[in-house]
Amino acid sequence: MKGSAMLRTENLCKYFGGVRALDGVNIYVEKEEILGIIGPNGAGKTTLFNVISGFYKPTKGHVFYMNKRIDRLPPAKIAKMGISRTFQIVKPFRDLTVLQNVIVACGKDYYFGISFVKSYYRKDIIEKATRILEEVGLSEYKDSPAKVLPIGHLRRLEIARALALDPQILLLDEPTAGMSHKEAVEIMKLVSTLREERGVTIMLVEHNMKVAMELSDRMYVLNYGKIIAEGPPEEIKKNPVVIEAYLGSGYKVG
Amino acid sequence: MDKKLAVAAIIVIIIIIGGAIAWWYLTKPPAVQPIKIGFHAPLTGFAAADGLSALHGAQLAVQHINAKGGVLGRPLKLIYYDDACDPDEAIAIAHKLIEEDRVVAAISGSYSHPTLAASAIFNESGIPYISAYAVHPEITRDKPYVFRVGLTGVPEGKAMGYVAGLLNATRVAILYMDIPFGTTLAENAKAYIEDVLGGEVIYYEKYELGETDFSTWLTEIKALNPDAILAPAYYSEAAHIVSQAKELGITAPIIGCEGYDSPKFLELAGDAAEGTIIVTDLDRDSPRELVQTFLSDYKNMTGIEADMVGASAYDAVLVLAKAIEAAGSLDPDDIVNALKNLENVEMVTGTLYYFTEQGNACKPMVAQIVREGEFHHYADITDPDIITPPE
Amino acid sequence: MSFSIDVFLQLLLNGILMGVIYMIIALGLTMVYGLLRILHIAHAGVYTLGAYIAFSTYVVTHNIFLAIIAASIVCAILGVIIERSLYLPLLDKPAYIPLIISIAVYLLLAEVIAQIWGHYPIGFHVEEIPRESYEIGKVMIGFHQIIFLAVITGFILALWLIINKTKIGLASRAASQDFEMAMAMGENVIKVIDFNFIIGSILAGIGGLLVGIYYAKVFPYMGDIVAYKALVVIVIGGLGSIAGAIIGALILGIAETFLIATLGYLLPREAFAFIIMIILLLFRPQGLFGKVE
Amino acid sequence: MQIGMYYITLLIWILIYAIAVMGLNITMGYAGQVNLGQAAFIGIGAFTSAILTMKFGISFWIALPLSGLISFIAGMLLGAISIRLKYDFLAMTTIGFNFIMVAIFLYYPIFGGSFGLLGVPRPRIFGYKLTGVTYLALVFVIFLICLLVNIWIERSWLGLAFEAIREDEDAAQTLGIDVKKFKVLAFAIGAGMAGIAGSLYAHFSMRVAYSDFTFAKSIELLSMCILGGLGTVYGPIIGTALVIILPEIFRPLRQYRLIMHTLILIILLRFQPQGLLGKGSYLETKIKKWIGGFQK
Repeated sequence: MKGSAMLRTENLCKYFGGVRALDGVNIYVEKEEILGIIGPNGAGKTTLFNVISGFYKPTKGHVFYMNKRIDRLPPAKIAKMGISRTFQIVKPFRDLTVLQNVIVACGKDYYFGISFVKSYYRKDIIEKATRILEEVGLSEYKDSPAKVLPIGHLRRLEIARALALDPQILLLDEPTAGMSHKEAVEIMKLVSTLREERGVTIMLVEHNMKVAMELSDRMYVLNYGKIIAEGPPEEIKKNPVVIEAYLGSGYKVG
Repeated sequence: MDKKLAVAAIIVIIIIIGGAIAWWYLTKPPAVQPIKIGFHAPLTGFAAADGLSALHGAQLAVQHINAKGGVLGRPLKLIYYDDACDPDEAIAIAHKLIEEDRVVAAISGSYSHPTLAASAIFNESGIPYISAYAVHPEITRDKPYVFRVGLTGVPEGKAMGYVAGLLNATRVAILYMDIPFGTTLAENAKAYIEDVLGGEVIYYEKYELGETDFSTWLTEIKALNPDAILAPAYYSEAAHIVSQAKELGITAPIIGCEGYDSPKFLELAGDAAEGTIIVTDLDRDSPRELVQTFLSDYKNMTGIEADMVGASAYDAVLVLAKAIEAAGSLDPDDIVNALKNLENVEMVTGTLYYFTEQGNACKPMVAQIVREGEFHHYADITDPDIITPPE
Repeated sequence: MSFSIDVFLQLLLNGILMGVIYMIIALGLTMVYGLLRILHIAHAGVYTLGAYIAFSTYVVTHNIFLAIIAASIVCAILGVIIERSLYLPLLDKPAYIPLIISIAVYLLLAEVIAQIWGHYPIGFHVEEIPRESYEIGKVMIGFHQIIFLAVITGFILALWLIINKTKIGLASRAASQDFEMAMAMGENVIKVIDFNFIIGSILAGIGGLLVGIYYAKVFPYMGDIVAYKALVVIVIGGLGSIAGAIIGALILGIAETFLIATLGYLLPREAFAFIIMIILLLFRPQGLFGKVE
Repeated sequence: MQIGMYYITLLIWILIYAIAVMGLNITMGYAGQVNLGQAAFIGIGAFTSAILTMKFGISFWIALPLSGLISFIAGMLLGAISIRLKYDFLAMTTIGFNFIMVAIFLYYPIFGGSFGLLGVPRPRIFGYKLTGVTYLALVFVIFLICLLVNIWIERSWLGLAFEAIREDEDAAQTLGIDVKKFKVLAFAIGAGMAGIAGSLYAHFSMRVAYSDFTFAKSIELLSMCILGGLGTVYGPIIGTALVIILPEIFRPLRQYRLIMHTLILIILLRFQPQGLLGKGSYLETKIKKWIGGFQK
């Protein structure tokens, strides 16, 4: 089964000085799955995403994507291969328009080699970007600079940019952080539609247990850089080790 | 109000004003057009001190000449610009002086870089151009319209070696500024000491223009214990060299060059300047009236003591005026011919014997020594083998 | 070239003195950088003005202590004016904007000084500090150099005490650790910034005075010599680290001296300093004492 | 009436510097990479062209693109060194690069020492020497080519990648942009334009010396760029023209030229940090309104 996984990690370790942010992590994700990764603050969730997306080189261990090793590749290559991500703290291109933000992500085939000399201002590209903006519900803002958008919209923009890469796997890093309940529900709806309509595999790091439980098909629980539990949400909810870990850090499960 | 009346009134007013202007214009005594002389010097930036000194020297010369009735019966007028010691500025100024101000001739009160840049333009345009004190040999080379009243590096370097000979120094240290001025002086002083005097140069090292701390070099020199130290420098570096040498307990005499020839050197170095001997062309003890008038008038005009730079700019104007007078016309080629034929012109910085083929002044030098905070006559340097600029 | 032990010691002393001169500016720069993350090149202008104010006060009063006080007051005020009017309003702008403003302010100050006092260097001789030298072993040290070292050492001690023992010093340290958090605290952080500028500017002013006396001259462009070199020092030391600035300055001063003594004059001092800096940055992009983010 | 050489000279200077400033604008304005050493690249181009034509007798028409190429490569090197450096360390490294290059120009005899190389030949076309108006025409054509390159970059994926990197490097990487490659390219293209400007500079002033390419010149280039507005196509050109023309107008007040120059820069940056024509500046808003008024 693991052999057929879209993406898997093998004994993945990342140390910062003496701190073991990831310590022997083995996970996998299957096609069209929504995989939740939860854990208390500082458990290593974002570090895991940073290693998978190429921002950090692992201290030990490997990452395989469709059975190809990708843990030494630069982020741009990994993105081009079909793994795209969003950030916990949104990183919009503030002075570019919303449409341009998405167009940047449409250029993955042009940035390699020297085809970057071509004009980006083309009908098909603009149509594609506009379509994606419609998909995430931002089309009315497409000509305003990104910096004027409220935080909820910026998260949608991040997802729109990630989608423009036509990803196989989408890594969402706390897509509902800092949002009201209503906004969070809308984002959740968006995420499930994405899987259904695009057939994209989703890995989701969430702090908000409720969101994660509701969306995920299967979950991993990380604590102190180690996987302490795996299974469908209902099981995780009842797992005493998980409850212990969350109680220890003052969080409630579910 | 009646429109026609208004129009008539306006016409009348215009006629009256126009008539008044025409009347004034026609009855005005014909003004004597002054002879325009161009001038550029660094009036801002790091070289501004020398630039202003040169400007004041040139202005004083114009004043003196005009007080005596001008040249060819017409007053001189100095048109000056700031080149900020930037060659590109100098090029722009050269064009401006030639094409907009239409000067008869021009004078550089600037350093070698801007002077060199501008000299090409003046030569191309056929306008006589005199460099007051810039030393670079290329300024005048193969440029028939360009002249220089100041010293050039080769004679000055030899003269420094000659002064070492006067002190019976056989083991000499040379510490020089790494610009063509310093390098030329150092090379020629070295050659003179080794070839003519049969002495030995035991230390030969360079430093960058603008250096303020010479303790490293001087520590090494002290360990070698030379008979004399030859240090081609500008006054600012020179002041540091003599005071830091004294602080390190160095007793060997220091021999300097015209770059030291500034009241600023004495002020900055203070007591440490005592006994320093320099090669220059301005003899403050000279009994000649021209020199003494210049020194006192310069001080009255600016409030500070004159230096070699101011004196050279003064001389450049003086020589130019003499040449125009001799030419009897403002034609550039006549002026150049007159310049070429000048002989034994009394200048503040010694007698100009003649201009060489390449437009360099052949004139005597003088060694001065610092005693009680003032430059005083030490020795004359008139040996033709030393003072004749090489061609 | 090999030297005798006497020459070695003399060179070492020269190098240390050179380093201390860089240190004077670098300390103020690093204090400002630690808080505002601005490369405060205008600091060299404050230093120059300090030297001139001290010089003029001394010429009028013939009292070196009055000169120190006058220079300190004027520099402190100037420092705070620059901070309040130019740096604070631009904190949210890209960092090159305050940097270029800072360079422009330095050029402006130097030019204004040149217009007021003239472009000429002016001799600065102080009666209380005779230019005598003492021979210790075979090493020569000037009276002015002893004074210079003593005052600077005193200053560094005082700085250490202020930063580690006073309330505002501790607040300043805390603020430089986490500036964004400190900004959230509001009014107080402005006081801390003022405080850093006042201390740093006084240090610059007195530094100008000391270097003026040390080389017996003041001139409008005296900041050039130290401005960019001090930047190199704080980069080598790791931006914002006071200990780094002190050590970086000494390393640079001594390294320069011995390089000139052994290999001769290969490159201008600035270029040499920058080469050291770039090589260091290739291996440690955060400087010697900088923290890894 | 014949236009005096003085005005032609002024125009030529403006166009030559505008090319270098446009390059700086690509590195700094578009890609957001601070470069405080642009003058060094002009120097590299100028010396390359001077040495090629004077010492190897190569034609100006070959030396000109080669100067651009050599500067381009030097820019790649600086870009590669700077890749790991964060903001202020990057700024300092580019300052250092400028100081080091100036020292090299000064200390290696091939560059002619402190007086540099004299007598750089004027370019010839079919035996006709280009001076004055004809040189102006040459500079203008090359300026236009660079302007077109600039406009094209702004509309291409390259320019978009630059802007993305300027706004947020991390986000740019996750969207498939190889940040290292584009940063190096941003330095290289900026440097290449400076190199072309350097070649034109050398063959116009007929001399090259280290002192023309100091850090102070880099600051001047930067103020031209910022004055007009970083990251805009026409801002840097206007900025260059203003910085060159204003001191000429104030020539009688030369004593205070530097004071005025720095004061203008300080006041402008303090109140209009985006430059005269930058996004959201007073003038840009007015012009937009004005154009908008016409469209209505």
